[in-house]
Amino acid sequence: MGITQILFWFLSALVLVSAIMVVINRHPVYSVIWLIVTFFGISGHYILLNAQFLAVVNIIVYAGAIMVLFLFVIMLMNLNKDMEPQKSKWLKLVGAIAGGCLLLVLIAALKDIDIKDQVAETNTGEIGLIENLGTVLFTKYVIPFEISSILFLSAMVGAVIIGKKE
Amino acid sequence: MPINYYIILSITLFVIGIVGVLTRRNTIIVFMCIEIMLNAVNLLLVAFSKMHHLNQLATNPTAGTEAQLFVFFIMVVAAAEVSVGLAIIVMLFRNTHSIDVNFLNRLKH
Amino acid sequence: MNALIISAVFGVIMMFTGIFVKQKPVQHTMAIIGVALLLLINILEMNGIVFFKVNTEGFMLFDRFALLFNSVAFGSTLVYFLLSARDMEKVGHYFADYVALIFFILCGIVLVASFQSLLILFLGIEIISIPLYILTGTSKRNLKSNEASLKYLLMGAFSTGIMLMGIALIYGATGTFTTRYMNFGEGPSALAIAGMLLMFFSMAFKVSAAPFHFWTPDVYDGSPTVFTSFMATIVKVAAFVGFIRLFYDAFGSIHEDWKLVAAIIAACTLLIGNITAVFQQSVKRMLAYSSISQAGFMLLALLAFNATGKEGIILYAAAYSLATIGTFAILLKMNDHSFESFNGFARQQPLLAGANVVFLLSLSGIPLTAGFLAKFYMLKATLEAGGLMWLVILAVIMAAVSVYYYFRLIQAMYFKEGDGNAIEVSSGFKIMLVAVAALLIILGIFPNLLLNWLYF
Amino acid sequence: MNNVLDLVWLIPFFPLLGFLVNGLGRKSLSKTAIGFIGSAVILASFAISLFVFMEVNNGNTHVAHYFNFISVGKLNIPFAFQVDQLTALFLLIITGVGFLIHVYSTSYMHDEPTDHYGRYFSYLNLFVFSMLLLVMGSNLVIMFIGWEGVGLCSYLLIGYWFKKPEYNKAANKAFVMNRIGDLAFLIAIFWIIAKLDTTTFSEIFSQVDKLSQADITAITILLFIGATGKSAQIPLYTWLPDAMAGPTPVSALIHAATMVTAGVYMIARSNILYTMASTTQDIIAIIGLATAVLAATIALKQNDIKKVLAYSTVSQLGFMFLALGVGAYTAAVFHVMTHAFFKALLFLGAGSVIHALHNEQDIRNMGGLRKYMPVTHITFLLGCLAIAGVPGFSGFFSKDEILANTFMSNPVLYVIAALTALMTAFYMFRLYALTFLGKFRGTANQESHLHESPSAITIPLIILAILSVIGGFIGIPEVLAPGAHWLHDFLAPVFAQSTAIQTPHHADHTQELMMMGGLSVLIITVIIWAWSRFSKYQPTAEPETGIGKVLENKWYVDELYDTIIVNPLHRFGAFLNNSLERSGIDALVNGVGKAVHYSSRQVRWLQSGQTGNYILLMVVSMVLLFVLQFFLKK
Amino acid sequence: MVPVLLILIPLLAGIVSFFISNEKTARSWALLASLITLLVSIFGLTVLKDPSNLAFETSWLGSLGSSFSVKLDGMGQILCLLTAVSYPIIFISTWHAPFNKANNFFGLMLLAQAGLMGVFLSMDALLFYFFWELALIPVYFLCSQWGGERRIAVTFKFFIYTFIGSLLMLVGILYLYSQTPGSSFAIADFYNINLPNNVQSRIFWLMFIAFAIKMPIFPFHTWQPDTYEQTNYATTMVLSGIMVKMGVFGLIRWLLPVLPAASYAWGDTVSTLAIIGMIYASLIAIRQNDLKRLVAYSSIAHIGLMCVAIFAETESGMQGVMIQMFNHGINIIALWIVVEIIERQFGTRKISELGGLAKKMPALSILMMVVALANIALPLTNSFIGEFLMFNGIFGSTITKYNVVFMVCAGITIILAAIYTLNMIRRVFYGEANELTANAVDIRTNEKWILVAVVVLIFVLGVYPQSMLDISSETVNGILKEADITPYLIGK
Repeated sequence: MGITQILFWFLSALVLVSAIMVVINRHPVYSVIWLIVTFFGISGHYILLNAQFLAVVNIIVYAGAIMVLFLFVIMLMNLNKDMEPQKSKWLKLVGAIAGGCLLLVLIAALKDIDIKDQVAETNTGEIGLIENLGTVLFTKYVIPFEISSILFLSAMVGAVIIGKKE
Repeated sequence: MPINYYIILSITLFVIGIVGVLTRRNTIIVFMCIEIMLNAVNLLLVAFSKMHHLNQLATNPTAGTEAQLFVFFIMVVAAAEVSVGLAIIVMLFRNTHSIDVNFLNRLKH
Repeated sequence: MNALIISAVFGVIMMFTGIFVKQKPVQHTMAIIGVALLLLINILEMNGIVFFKVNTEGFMLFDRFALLFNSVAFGSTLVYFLLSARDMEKVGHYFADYVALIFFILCGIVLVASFQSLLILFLGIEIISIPLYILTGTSKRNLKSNEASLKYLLMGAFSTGIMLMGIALIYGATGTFTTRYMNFGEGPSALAIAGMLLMFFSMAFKVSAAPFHFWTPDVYDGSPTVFTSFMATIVKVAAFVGFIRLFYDAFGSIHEDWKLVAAIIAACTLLIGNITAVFQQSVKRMLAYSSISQAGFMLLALLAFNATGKEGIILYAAAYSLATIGTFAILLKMNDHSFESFNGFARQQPLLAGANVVFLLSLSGIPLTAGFLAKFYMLKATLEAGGLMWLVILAVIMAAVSVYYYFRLIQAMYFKEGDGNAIEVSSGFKIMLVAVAALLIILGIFPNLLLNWLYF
Repeated sequence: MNNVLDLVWLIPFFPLLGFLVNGLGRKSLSKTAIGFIGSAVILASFAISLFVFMEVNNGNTHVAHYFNFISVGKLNIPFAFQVDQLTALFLLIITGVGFLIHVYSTSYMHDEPTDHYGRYFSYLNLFVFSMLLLVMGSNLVIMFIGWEGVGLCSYLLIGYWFKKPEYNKAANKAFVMNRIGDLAFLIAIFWIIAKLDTTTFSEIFSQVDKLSQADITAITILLFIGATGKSAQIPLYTWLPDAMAGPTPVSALIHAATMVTAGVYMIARSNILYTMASTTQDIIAIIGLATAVLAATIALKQNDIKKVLAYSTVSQLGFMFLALGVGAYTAAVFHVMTHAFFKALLFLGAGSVIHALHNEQDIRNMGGLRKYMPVTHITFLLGCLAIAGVPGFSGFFSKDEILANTFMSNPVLYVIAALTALMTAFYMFRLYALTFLGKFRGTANQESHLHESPSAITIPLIILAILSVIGGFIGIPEVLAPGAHWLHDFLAPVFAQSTAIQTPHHADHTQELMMMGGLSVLIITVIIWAWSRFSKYQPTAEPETGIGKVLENKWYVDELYDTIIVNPLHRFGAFLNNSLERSGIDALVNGVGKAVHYSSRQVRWLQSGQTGNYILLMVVSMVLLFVLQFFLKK
Repeated sequence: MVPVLLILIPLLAGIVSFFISNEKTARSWALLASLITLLVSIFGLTVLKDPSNLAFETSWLGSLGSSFSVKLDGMGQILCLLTAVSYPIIFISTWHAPFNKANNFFGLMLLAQAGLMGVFLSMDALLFYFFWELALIPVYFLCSQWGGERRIAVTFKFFIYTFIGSLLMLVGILYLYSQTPGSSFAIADFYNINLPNNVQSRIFWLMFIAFAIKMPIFPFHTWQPDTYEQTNYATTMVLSGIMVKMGVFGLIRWLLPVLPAASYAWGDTVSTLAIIGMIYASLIAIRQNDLKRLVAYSSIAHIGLMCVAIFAETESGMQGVMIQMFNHGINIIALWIVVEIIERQFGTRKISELGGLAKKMPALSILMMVVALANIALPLTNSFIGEFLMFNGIFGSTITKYNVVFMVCAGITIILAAIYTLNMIRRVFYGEANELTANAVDIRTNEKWILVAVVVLIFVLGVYPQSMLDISSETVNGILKEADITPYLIGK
């Protein structure tokens, strides 16, 4: 078991555990913190897969910007107390069972796929580098890139409309 | 790493997100769980990207790039969505002083 | 492509108009000019006159189907603006911004109608969805509007997650996002099937097909009515066109694998949409359920997987959008949304009532209206697909059920005595409404006026 | 127009004209004009009928074809009249007796308001028109038109006094019972069409050999059922006594002289079919005789003057059918003729009595009218003698011929028939005696108004009386005067086909004479007995008991029909209307609507308003669909 | 040209009528339009008999394989004539009936006429369906807006019921269309489809139910008495006089020749249903106390007979149906006129509350008598011809083993018809007048003359039916040829 494997298992365990913590933690702020841990774990995976650009973006955008936004909103609402009313146990159970079933079904369906023995290249492979991705993004992918600007515009307008006091 | 591991990891993560959506009442946490789902997808896409890259190395050296760019766009969209979403949550909170999902039941039947 | 650019540009223009031009009539006119221009440009493009030639790198394909649908969408939007723009002003202070958002949504619609890559589909859907979350919540003091907005957001984001997982799995199976390169081989792998199903579910969510329809009644009911009108019509049929494009282009080769699921979902949608609508006491909510039931019919086009289905969906889009926009335009003038408020309406506003009857007849699929031919195409397509007689019969029985709730409105307008619920409408509105009704009838008699565009 | 007989359309045309003129002009014309028109048109028809009769007697029989009534595919039904010996004879009877009755009516109905008077005559004319169509039709369909037409007129005239509910009920009963027969008649027509593609008599009779025995039996039985309706045979006879609700001249014309003999005419017309269907003949003979007996027994105990006559009519009709059943077609037609004379006479006489007594019909309240109404009395007596079959009178000849033929066919039937003839004599003279002999038993007021009827009434009586007396001489039996049976010779061409295949059996003359004589003696004895017994009749308050009560209540047949047919029908209708229709079928239809409504109410609970639930439901559906797709689908 | 005019005149006149504000003008306009239509229809039978005038075809929905193809064949002639004749009768007889918003009323009436004409003239399945619904929608509005207390609910039931039927028919049409060689809706192509028997059976029921509801055939009939009871008279006349013929017509033109094997296979079942319905309706009619419901049930019985006669597939039966469709139409309209007069005068339709009208209203009584006699098919009235031919056809049918049983069971209804009709006459017209009817006045001139006209028609057709039989004989033979099941039997 090489270092890659060890890292993979460690990061996977980290991601899953922290994700579960996000779900089961009653305190919103703790949940946010655990979510950030999850994101870091995933970024670790990206690095493992030699997708450095995404790893960086993930940390900057998600763990940095988005999670701060979340935290900020939670603080703004003063929700740091444990004030979340809990769903009834039954509903929780049913929700967990439904999710479990989905997991079971998906895994049962996908466990024997024909590509299961193919390998995702780790450590090597140049495509994940900023240089390569940037070239493609600004040549071939320029149109989606421009289009995403429309998305941002609309999100901006929207946030303004919604956020502005009347 | 065998791609199967990534598939199972991602799906598990994805389902954890779904379970979170199903079991939590706090709107913000629900929203965060959706982010977990998106991240599961991102991870899977990157893994597939590297898998296809490896498979098609001979014929197409840039194979797999599109998936990583897709992940980039997902992040972009997620950011936009979060900004709008949080704005809406704040607006609701201003009106009702609650972000309990179960509280949203004026509209029914 | 031109329409996409113009639409985005107009979105920006409207944003600035909102800041610099405070006169509502000017904003109003700008909006109408914008859509009219869009429509014009699009029609020109259909006729081969292209102003900006853009290399889309295979991300999009502006074929006749896409362009024709764009025209229908722009045309419907024009009608929508003409009929309901004034009501938009009543929702909040940001008329120009609402219009800007609608222009952005139109961008999304163009994308969804013409995508060749799942990336564009995803972006298109998000460009449609995000402004809609906002428009739903624009009535900021209205708790129902807030609630609808948040519900829509949560469920929409959830379904986005589902869709992305689907896209990821499909990418894993095929190694590409481009629909026409997708190759599933002889027996599609479980990965592909799972991805395809997940995409199916999320698209079903977007078009509010049962059992993924739950958001629809609540969101449509909670939104400001004027935006419900837009959401329930143009946006919904756009989602359908995207749905059809996706499953015809990308998953056409594994048609047999999604036929059954599609049939079940269509049947569920027809059943739930129609049956639930029967009991509704509010016209607005009834129309929400009716949009679900109409989605059930449109799903038949998807299911049929043939040229008739594609033709039919265009006609259905036009017929359904125009009729629903018209009905909503009248509903917007009413003081409340109950059936009772329509009592005696015919006596008071014979012209509006008459037009409304045409809309409702079209929605219920009575001959001589476009709605009939639209349904007719759906049934025809399904029969041509073969082996789905049961679904066709279910569909027609549900169409008869739909008559029940549409005609309740007619009964209220014509046969019940009302206490006058006096409403004021301009004569321009009346003329416009009658024109829309006439258009529905013309399309109902000569559908080829529209459908011929698909071919020559 | 190559045959003078093409003009026969004039015969029904005149009554039709009279119907239209009287019907439309009933408010503007005077009573005199109405009566005149009504009678004159019949007289005109009678005159033409006489002419036709002469022509026919000279051997000129003809089918006058006017236009295609119905022509569909191979079936062609022309509107055509056939004139032959049988028709000619009936034409004379109908127009002749009809004319007399019209004349009689001008006086009898004179108290009616003018428009009703007009209505009456127009109905009467319409009846004659229909009856003429019936006997002149050259095919079954034209005959059927007349057949139903006379039924309609009978209905209209029975219910002529429409203000009396029970009269209307009687009218309805008559119509409906006739309809039952008519249905059978129709089926017979269809049967013939199905086999032979024609309804024209000549074509049917020339192709009888194409019909199988079963076909013939079925057709003849069906036609006979039709006849039982029209001619009041068991089981459809009960309408006729009730039909006495109509004005008396109507009873005379329709329910005695003409319409009710339509069945006889029809069977005589299609004699060849019956001759070939021995089973049917047996049935007819038995039913005819049974009807004769049944009606005679009932007549014994009836107290209404018209009811007695009505049952007597039924009984006489039974005799005619008996004759038909034993293949004695001539005898049947003969009896039709003589019966037309004497029964019309009796009815008209009864009418005269009723008229004089101001609508008193109960013979227990009459008596002693002899001295007040001499003409009526004498003519009535002659009628009674004729119907009783006293030698020399017309009834004797015709009845004797029937009995003789019956005897040759089956002696048992003969005995019963002879007994019935005795009963006839008894109840007729009971009637006569109660009415005309003894002392008047009515009120003083009635007595003071008693008078002989006017000449418009008495003259027809006299004419009919003469005919009743001498009418029999056209058919003197072989035993008394060989070769003197004019009627037999006259009608021979009509029955030629049957005669050819009938086995001729001649009883020995002595035996026949003995029977004739013996029976005559018995009849006279019975007459004397009845005469003496009832001329001293005193009304008693004691109700009838035992068999008398049963007879007085007509064997309870009406009650039986009510119990087993009419009431169940009504109850079943009520059940269908109240239960099955409302709570069954319609409830089912409404139930579907309610079910949709109900499920709508229930399904909308799914729309709980809780986002969590929505997503849960979505996830569950996804799981289910995945399971379906991956694990269940083949 | 004639068929186009027959559709266009009422259509345009109807649209114009909506814009006439004056009630009298609207009435006169509608009457004028209907008279012109009648004239055109008569011209079509006489001076313009040339086949080139009687057919019209132009492309319409080319891509769908449907064309605007209308033709006035024998059956069309009869039914268009019925429609054309009925409308003036209806308009004149209801001349004095008050209609709130008369312009709308007459506009809808004329639109319905256009739809009916279209149904009878279409030679294209899609066009047929179009007109089928076009006829229904105005009637829905007519019934719902002008009528009795429960009209809205009752009409709604009727509408949905009929609509389900027509949609099922649409599915059937669509299926057949998909089976035509060149994807065409033309009737000629429909006649040429050769489907396997089991498929035919399925399509047969889809389409039959539509027609069965319209006619109506037991057990799909329950909408009818309620609707007739609640609807205004003019509309009831259209409904019962003409619209029910759409079902009969549909059977003859679109079912029997298109699906011969299924019609053969299911003929007995359908006939049995129809006969059960006939007897059932007659028995109920005997117990009816409401004049309108009585007429309604009587109509069910009469229509049932037509259905049986159609499935007997004989020339005689079919010709009987043709002429009877016309007869039933005018007879029942006359019956409604009479019932309307009674209800208007006495405010009730309850038989038990009436009585003695003959004394007070002699003209009405006599006319009613004639109509009632026609209703029970007395010879020399028009119905006799129809029923005679139909019964004969049923009896002579060679495609069913049960022809005799059918004929006899169906024949029972002529007895039952006599019972309920005459009972009704007896209880309403005869007897002594009661306090309600004591002050009755006889009918108005317009009603009198229109009834006289109907009565004349009744007799003319009863005495010289050949004039009408000649019109339809060619069509009937053509249809029977298409419906011939011999090829299928050989196949077995």
